[in-house]
Amino acid sequence: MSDHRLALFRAMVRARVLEDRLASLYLSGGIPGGSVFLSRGQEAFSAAAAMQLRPGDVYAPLIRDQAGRLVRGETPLDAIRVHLGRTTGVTRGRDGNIHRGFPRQGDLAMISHLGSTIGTVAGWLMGLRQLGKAGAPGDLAVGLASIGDGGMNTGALHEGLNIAAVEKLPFVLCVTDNQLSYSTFSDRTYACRSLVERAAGYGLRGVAIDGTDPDACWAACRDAVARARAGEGPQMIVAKLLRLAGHGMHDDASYVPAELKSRFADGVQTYEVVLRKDGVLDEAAAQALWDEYRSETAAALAQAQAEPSPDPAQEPWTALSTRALA
Amino acid sequence: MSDHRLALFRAMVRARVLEDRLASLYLSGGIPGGSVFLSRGQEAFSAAAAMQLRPGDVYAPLIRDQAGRLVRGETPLDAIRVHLGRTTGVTRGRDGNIHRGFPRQGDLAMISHLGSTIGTVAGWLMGLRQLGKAGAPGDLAVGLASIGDGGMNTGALHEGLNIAAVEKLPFVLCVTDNQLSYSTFSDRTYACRSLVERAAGYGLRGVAIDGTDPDACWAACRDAVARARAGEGPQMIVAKLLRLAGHGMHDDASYVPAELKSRFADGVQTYEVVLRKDGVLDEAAAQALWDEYRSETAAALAQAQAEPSPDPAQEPWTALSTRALA
Amino acid sequence: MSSTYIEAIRRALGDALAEDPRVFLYGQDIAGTFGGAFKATKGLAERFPGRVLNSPISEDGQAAVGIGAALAGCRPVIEFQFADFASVAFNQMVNHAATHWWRTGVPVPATFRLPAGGTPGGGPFHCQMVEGWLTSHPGLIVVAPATVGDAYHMLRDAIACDDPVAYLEHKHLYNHLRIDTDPSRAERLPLGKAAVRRAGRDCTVVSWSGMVHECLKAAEPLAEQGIEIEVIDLRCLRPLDTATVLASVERTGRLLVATESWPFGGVAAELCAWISEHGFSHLDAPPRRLSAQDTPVPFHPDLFRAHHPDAARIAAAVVETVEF
Amino acid sequence: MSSTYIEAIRRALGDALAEDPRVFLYGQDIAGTFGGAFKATKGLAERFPGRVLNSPISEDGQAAVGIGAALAGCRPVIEFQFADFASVAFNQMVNHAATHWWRTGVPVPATFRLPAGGTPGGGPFHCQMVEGWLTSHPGLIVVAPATVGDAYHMLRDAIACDDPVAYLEHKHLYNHLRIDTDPSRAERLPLGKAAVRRAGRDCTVVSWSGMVHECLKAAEPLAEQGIEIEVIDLRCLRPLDTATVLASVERTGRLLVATESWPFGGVAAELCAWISEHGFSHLDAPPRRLSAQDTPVPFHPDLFRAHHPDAARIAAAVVETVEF
Ligand SMILES: Cc1ncc(C[n+]2csc(CCOP(=O)(O)OP(=O)(O)O)c2C)c(N)n1
Ligand SMILES: Cc1ncc(C[n+]2csc(CCOP(=O)(O)OP(=O)(O)O)c2C)c(N)n1
Ligand SMILES: [Mg+2]
Ligand SMILES: [Mg+2]
Repeated sequence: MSDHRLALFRAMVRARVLEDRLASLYLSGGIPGGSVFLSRGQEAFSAAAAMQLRPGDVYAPLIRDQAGRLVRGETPLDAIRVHLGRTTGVTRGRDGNIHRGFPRQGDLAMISHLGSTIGTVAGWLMGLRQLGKAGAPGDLAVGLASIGDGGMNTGALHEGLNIAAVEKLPFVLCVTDNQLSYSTFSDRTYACRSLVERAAGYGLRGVAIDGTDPDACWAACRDAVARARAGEGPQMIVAKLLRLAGHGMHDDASYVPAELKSRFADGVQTYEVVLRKDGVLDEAAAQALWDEYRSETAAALAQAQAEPSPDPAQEPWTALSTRALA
Repeated sequence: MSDHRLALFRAMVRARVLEDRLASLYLSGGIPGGSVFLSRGQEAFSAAAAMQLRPGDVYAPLIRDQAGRLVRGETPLDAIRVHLGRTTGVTRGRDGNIHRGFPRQGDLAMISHLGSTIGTVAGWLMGLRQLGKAGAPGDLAVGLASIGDGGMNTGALHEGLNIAAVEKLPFVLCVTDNQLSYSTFSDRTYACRSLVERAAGYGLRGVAIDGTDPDACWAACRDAVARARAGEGPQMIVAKLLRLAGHGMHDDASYVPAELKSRFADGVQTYEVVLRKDGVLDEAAAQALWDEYRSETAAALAQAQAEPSPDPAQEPWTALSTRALA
Repeated sequence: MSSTYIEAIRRALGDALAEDPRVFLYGQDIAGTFGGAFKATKGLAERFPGRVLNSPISEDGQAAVGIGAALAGCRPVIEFQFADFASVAFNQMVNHAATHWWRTGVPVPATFRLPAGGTPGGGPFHCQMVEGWLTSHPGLIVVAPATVGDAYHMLRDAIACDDPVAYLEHKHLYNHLRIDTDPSRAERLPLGKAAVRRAGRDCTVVSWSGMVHECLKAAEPLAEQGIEIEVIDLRCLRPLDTATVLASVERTGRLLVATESWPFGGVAAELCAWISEHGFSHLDAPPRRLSAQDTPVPFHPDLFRAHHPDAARIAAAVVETVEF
Repeated sequence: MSSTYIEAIRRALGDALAEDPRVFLYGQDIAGTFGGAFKATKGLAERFPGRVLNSPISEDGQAAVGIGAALAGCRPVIEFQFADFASVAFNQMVNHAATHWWRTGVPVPATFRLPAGGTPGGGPFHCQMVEGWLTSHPGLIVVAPATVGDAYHMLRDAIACDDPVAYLEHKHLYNHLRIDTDPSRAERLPLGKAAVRRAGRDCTVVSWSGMVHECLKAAEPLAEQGIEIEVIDLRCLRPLDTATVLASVERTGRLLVATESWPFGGVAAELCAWISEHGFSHLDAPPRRLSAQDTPVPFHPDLFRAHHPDAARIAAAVVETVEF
């Protein structure tokens, strides 16, 4: 029991440390792109979900899944390289920050258009079935996709999720209802009480959880992924929490009332307190853990900064992989 | 009570007679377009819904709403003119069969792309609000839109319906679940038990009814429209029935098992029996009614056939209404 | 053995399914005994159980499935019921499928089948030629076979191609075009190559899909008037085989591009602009375009015929070009 | 009073709201104190309660709302957060809004605001110029103001227009372009007219939106070399003011079209094809196009700059054209 709790906390801290560093880099002008997007307050759900996956599973993270990405094998160095637009980064400077992925390993590179990855994960799982690679019956390869309260209202989400349900795929939809799409509160984006009320309409099993409680996140994710793996069909988890940052670093989120903010503690801090109380971690171990990730991030940043930016003269400037047609 | 039942039956018969005539016209090669689409088995729900509306309301019929269209004021002559592509028709030969409407009177001219009209009705109602023409509080102008079990799975439906819910509009969605999208049974298009399970996810009030029972259709439509008018927000009615024809006249629907067909009687016939049993109608009155509509349709057809086809030389060939830019 | 255009498509799908376990078909009404709105997949669901799947009315979702399955290692073929409805899948096609290889280095070998083009009585939403907007973004290959042999080979090539391919099949050709041989034995040109369908010295007339046959029809009366046109079938619209067109214009000095599409932009404009720039000194007359009228496609057959270019109008435009 | 491009947009929205009760605004994050991703609506929600409404992330739905409200008698202005996301609303715009008047005789006076164009670091999904596909169907008016005055007047004109209008506003110009006067007093040309921004005799250089300023920048070094270019700002992309361009080419004999869009098709191809056909005998050199590279827009600023045409490349292309 405490094993996974420590691992979960480690994943949360690792993401937090990395993002804090990217945030300060943004403020000092060290990021060539438009913004840096933080997952503050959402680390637990993101990490807990990704921790249920294994090689061969499909993962479709979104904008606030730094924690899940790290769990899946991305390193801070990978993330920093992409943010700096380095040739060594997986996008080779062509794409920045959030649109990165490792599609060969089943980790999708999202496009900005929200909702678009849902049907893609469904298609991937259908493809595995076609190829006889869906996994042993009762022990299926799972597809897990993130979506926000905002993205839930896209047509793409609707079509993709419905297909996942019709095909009875081992699909897990992790809905992070952080109450905001950019500056817009969810009373302007949906009219049901909880987004979990959408599950039945697709024929999914849905659960609603407190996304600020890492243990609740863990339990729900473990259960949903296990059910999907076992062949019970698609699952939906709706985690309610609050985005504890601006939409991106360019946004001060002054539209979020202080009173609301005051009701949502920082899950990384509260979980540390809980774990220390429960004896999973003592002060020294906690300190060592933070230090470990700070050094890791510092080293990664130093390395990435020393690496080259793309050279336009080396770009082939074609969008086709077929040589004969490019 | 019997008043509306007779009126409902009349509307059903009127649509049936018209469509039967169009069908035979199609078979004899008298239709210039690709097909004729029949609403056989769906007349009751379509008519019952439209009968709740009044001038100033907004109506978005679809492919199988001949009955509702007639209730709203379209004449058989109007419908035949469009099917024949006559210049006298409301589409002036530019568009055929189902894409007709009277947008100035609040009756939308659908585009083929299913789901597209839902957000349009929502927008219309929002527009009325902006203009102060939404109606007196408690007695609002209502928007009523049709959709099929197939169209429920379009992204456009999802986005439009969600907007209607967020805006708490006096919107009524009439879902005709005829078990088929073209040749595809609904087990391949949705995975919930009944589409009414989608209502809660949008924050709508939903009811499921037996669409083969005209009295049930009437009661549900009256109630839903009354609630919307009163300001209770958007409503959904899901009527389950079976399409008793091919998708269009070009389609013999041989993919529908005989056993299934045998379980669904023709609502026009059964309602006539019921109404006669209940003393709403006697044999002579029933016969007179059918005769009346047969003559009406025959006269309309004769008139439309004598009318001119469009002359290409008279076409201005511009899609812009702004003269200076066309 | 003889084959229509639609039979060649069915044959190509069947052969691809038989030869390559990575291939599967996904689309509206394509499975069961029904076999699709145009019967392109008739019999395939029975022959290949579990590999011909009906989808809900969800074009964005269908395209997304194609992308995901392609990433999983499959060669999915996505059928849209009419090309017109691909407008709903536009984002997935141009922003997701078409950008993926460039962004990640991982290609998306999905094929999108689009029944396109006009038929009388089809109206504004069942007659569109959609290459105008499908060619607008980089990363998508767009093909439009005009012959029975190409219907077969280009579909096989589309499925074999690592990049996403939009395959525009012309509904009017489905049953109107027939050859007396096995389409898989018909001549096979590579993707990206245009075909000279008729040699001629006086004017280069370029078209694709259904319009190729109107151009060929125009050739005969023109030949009687002593005007020999060279008819080029582009076959592949993105990328364009500008070299073949340029070589022809070098000889003829004249260019007419005939299209069933709308007048603004698109492939006809691209080709005329390209040849004007790169073949300027070879042109003895203004490069011309003949397009459909600038309105949606009308329902009534009389309006429809006036909306679309045909052999007579092509011939008239050639005469004007040659007499310039 | 001075005004930036974005302030002119805000001013136009405010004036329209103030003068016409039929106007309302609908888009993502445009209401409250926030006032939109680019602050185009900042302060308007407070000034016009109930008339500036936030939408869910539902571009298809937003466009549908615009169409419905327009049919109800309003003059809705729909804001998309980035033009790139309008790909999701494509069907509603080209098949619903754009066909409606032709099909029914009832126009759809909706305005769609599209923050378009590239900014360094924006990447593939926040930098697109989208006129290539928005101009593909008949029935939609597409405008792209390049000046602060046009940003104001063309938005007012778009809202006043009975037909649906896609209004492409360039994100790079938002805060980089400023005039020292009240934009509503700036010169007002009618919709559909191009503007000659600089007179010249040697070469006609046509562009729109952000690229107009690169053309003007190129004019100075060229003038020092003795080459006087005539810079035309199209302003309106659909319909195109071909008459103004033709008149210029008649005088200069040369044409260069510079665009931030991709190389294939679209407005640049349309214009070159049109001028080649209708101005053939006036052309002393091949009509040329200068476009962005044929890939998605890259994220890294160095790649971004190499992807987009700029004044230096425009000048070089002019020299080649003039020396032809
Ligand atoms: C289709 C689409 N429209 C608009 C946007 C612009 N956009 C990016 S993130 C965002 C808010 C997303 O809200 P939500 O889905 O709740 O995720 P969160 O940011 O809260 O994690 C918006 C509107 C987009 N990415 N995609
Ligand atoms: C977006 C879209 N895709 C495909 C079609 C083609 N199509 C026309 S009707 C139809 C079946 C519709 O089924 P349903 O919505 O259940 O209505 P029904 O025909 O049963 O009345 C299809 C697939 C369409 N009209 N729109
Ligand atoms: Mg959110
Ligand atoms: Mg149905």
